[in-house]
Amino acid sequence: MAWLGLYNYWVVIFLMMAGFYAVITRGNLVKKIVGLNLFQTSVFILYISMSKVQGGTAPIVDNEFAIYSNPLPHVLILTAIVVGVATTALGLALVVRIRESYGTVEEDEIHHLDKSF
Amino acid sequence: MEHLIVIVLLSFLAITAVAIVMLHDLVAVVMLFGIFSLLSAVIFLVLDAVDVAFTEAAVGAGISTVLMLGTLALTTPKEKTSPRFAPIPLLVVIITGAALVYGTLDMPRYGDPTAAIHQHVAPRYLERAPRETGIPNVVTAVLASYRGYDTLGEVTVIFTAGVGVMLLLGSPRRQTKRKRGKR
Amino acid sequence: MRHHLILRIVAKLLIPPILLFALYVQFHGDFGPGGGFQAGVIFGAGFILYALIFGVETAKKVAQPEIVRVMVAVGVLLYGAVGLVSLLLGGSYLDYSVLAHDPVRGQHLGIFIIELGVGITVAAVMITIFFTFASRGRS
Amino acid sequence: MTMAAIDALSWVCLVTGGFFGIVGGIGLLRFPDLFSRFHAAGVTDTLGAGLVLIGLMLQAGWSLITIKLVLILAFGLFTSPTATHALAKAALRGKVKPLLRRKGT
Amino acid sequence: MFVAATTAILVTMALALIRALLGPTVYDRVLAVNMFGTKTVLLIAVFGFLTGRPDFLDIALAYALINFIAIIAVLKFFEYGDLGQSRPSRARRDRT
Amino acid sequence: MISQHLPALQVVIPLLTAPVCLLFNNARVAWILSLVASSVALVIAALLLQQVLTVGILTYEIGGWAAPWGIEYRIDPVNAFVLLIVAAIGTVVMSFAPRSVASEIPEQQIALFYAAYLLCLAGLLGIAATGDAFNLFVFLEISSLSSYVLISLGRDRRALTAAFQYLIMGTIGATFILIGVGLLYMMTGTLNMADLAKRLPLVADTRTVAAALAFLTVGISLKLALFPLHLWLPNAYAFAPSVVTAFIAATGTKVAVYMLLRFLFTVFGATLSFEAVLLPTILLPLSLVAVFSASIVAIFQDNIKRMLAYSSVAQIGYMILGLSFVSVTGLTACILHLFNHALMKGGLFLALGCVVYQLGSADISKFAGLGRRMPWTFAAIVVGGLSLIGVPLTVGFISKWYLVLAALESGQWWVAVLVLIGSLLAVVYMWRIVEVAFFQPAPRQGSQRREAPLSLLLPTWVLIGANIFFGINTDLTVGVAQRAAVWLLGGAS
Repeated sequence: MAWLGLYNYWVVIFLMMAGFYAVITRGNLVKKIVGLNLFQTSVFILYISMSKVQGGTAPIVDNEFAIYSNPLPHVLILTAIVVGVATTALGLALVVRIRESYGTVEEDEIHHLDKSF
Repeated sequence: MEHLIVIVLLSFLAITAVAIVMLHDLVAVVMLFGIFSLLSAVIFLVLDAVDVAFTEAAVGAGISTVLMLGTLALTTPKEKTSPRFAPIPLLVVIITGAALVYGTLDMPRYGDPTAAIHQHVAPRYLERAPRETGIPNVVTAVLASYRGYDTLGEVTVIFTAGVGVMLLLGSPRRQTKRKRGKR
Repeated sequence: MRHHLILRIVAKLLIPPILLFALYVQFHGDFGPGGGFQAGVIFGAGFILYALIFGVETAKKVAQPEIVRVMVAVGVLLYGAVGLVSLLLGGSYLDYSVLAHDPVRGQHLGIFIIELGVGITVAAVMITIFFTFASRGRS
Repeated sequence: MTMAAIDALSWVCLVTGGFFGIVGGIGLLRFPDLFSRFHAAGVTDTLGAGLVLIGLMLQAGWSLITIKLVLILAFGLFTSPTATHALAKAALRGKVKPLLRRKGT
Repeated sequence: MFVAATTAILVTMALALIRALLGPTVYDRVLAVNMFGTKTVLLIAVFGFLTGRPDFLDIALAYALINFIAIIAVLKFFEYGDLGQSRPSRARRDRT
Repeated sequence: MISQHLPALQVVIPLLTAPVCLLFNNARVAWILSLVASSVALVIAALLLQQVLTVGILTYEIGGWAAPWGIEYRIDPVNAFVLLIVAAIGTVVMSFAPRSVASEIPEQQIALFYAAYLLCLAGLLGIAATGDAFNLFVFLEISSLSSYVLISLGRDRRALTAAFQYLIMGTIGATFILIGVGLLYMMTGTLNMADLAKRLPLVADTRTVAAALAFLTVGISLKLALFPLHLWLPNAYAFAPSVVTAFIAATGTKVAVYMLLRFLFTVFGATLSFEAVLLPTILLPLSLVAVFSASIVAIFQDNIKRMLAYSSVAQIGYMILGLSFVSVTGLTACILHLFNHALMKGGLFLALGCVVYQLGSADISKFAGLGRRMPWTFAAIVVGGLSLIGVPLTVGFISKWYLVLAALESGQWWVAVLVLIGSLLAVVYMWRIVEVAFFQPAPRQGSQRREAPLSLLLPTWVLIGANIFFGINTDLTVGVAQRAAVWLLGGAS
């Protein structure tokens, strides 16, 4: 049963790699940004998985409960989510600008345009 | 029960992720990303991270989706299908994944209360934060006070994003090759 | 969305509760889940809904870009200023304990103000980002 | 009414709510065209969600929680049909034709 | 009993997820996402009771609101091809 | 009273000046504010370095919470030196900025531009000052996000794609760093670097820590553009506005090298990471490949900014080479080169900024005969080039000297030979500029091209002059670098 304790992590790693794969193989810039988001969100799940304590509850202190999950990863991930949104917003703004000056958001077409330029 | 929910939700997530990578209709991809975000928020909730779930809910399902749609409206909603097989990136991904799986082997088991992470810094927060800051929500206390400087950084990041978007899209576009003039 | 009469009415009904709810999240974050960031996003989302239904130009009359732009800066400055004030009162940077006579009260006050700063900046940035995306016409 | 009766009633609500949810899900999956799927999703969505929320309200008793549940229910009752309605309208304008007859009949 | 409700909601979510994956039109996907959203709200509510911390309903409430906004954004995108204007743009019609 | 708060003010002043720039929304005011903020940062950095050298390490508990629970700023000889470099380059670049920026960026965006610059500066200073692994990530993102924006503002449309590519690579790098930090936190329960260093030996032989080391190294290598991961850098440098190129080329990768030093030596400790995972066997060959491949590619570039960008990749190779010897001399060489390279690349890119200001392009075909029309600018390029090659009496020589010494010390004389051959490649690509600019006749119609204005030349020559000054007067730089190296390897400073 020992491996069951790691099952969550493995699924999360699979998710991360799916996102990572989308980032580095897809030629569409919007898809890249989505992949990046996927990758980051999965890392967040990794962090939150490690904060869980068996039998614990949310770290809002109340007299009824004694065991709480670890609040620190939550704090870190709150910050990281914000960073993720900021990156997404900037990336998408760049995509819009690229589309305006190149007329396409496909990586290979952009390369082609730059070569012939 | 919690375990079961997490496992089911994780499987949903895996299916959604694969679909996101495979699909070429970008609108569908954005919709599925919305689902991905919803699911991860529920997982955060089940894993006791309520504040994170709240944020992911507000951000992932709301803002990200809207922004991505806004971008699609300004670009194109279809990805060009390029059915080339890319062995080197795949290899990179597999190596990275293998490194992570290798790294998990010595990890404390999921939910193990004796893990180092639950022994060192966090217990002090849980014990003393409500008294020291007068706030029962330990996450808020740590976020705003103990690690308040991180949060200043967080606000700055958002501010940077605002400045960046204003710089990139704020001014009217330079090339004026509009197809539909305002007549 | 001129022909979507139902949508317009429902949106009009929904927007005030959304904004109220954002304020609730802002000020209730000490006791339950939530805080400045979530409140800011929800507040911004209220305006985004308005802009979606009634058009961005109408929304810009409500949330004027110049004011929103000032708000973007004000939130960060508010946060930073709390730090500087605590520095002037003899604590280290962002040490809220010195803000009031009683350290716990000081902490409470400090957290309240900085959460407000976070909320203001986040809401303003969300509105700004949406407006800039939405008012850019297609090429 | 005794506590046991309220409890039983809430159970009934929860179970039937869940049942309607699943029925709606099956309808969403099995119905042949978009507009009938709207029907499946829209109707049972509101009913299923409403029943589950009422079941929870009965569990919670009179408290802030119930008020929040009522709010959620009210929002759901406003937004869900509106969204479905707007979606159907968009689909019609987007030239998705309702399936008026099955093939072969 | 909450367990039964949770299971039912999870099953419904699975069904909606399959519809979202299958399509075939984008409207089907939106419908599925909408349903998924409402079921998420329910799941959060029920889960709060399951673990004995029903004060997390704030999140469900936030979801109910945010989800609606996302759906409206999608609709506007379909009908207008743009998120900002208050009337349909021509450009949208030209594209296929 | 203020003096004890210097570590916090170092970062907070530029950070809070950015929103003030936005409030005023006036190009001139924004420039003055950024210049003042950068100079104040420079003064603070100088004071901090002086304090560190006299008193020893400084710690500052932000929010008044003690170290592993709150976030701590910890200034030791290494990061005091890095802070000084970043703030100094920032100040010089800002004094160069107004004319160059006005010629490259639309008027109504200039205030925002300065706000983004200040955020980038604050982010870089924050990375250098912090003693907390997660806080480092946050400030890394502040500096990265603002540099993506700054790069995208170049006039060429390729600036947009370059910025996008950088955004993707940079975010992957940052996410890798996040994973690494997460794994470390998981095994030790702390985020404070000093605390991590104390607790890591207990779990040193676990596979999780090895994975954390791998992810951190790869993530930071993406940020510092180590050889196979450098693809974002040439375009980003080539198409960014001149001021941005000078600033980011001189500071961005340096801070990334600092991060690598910090994690490898302070957090993991020299023994753990180097004996257990044998980083030298990976980093040393990679850095040599970086030196050679990038130098050779640089020779064939027609855009001079791009040529110098490839040269930067090569120079980063030298820094990592110094690092991978794991000796005091090697680390001294690494830290010295970090400082020296900031000076020479800062100076060179500013000189190119003068050229671009007059010509509107950095293409080598336009350089013909310019040596006589813009004598001061091209004299600056020549001196900077000599420094890049490593000619005696310039700073480049000093760091190459220590690098060769470190190679000989470790008994790898062939590495020393390779370093010298690498320098010859630098001669080749710098000679191309000299040849075109001085020995080709100027085209007839380009007679209106004149020397750049004094307000651009002066800052350029401040940095170029520093190349010579620190090349002759080596007491300060070598002294500090050696103390930093000893400190990193665990000795008392």
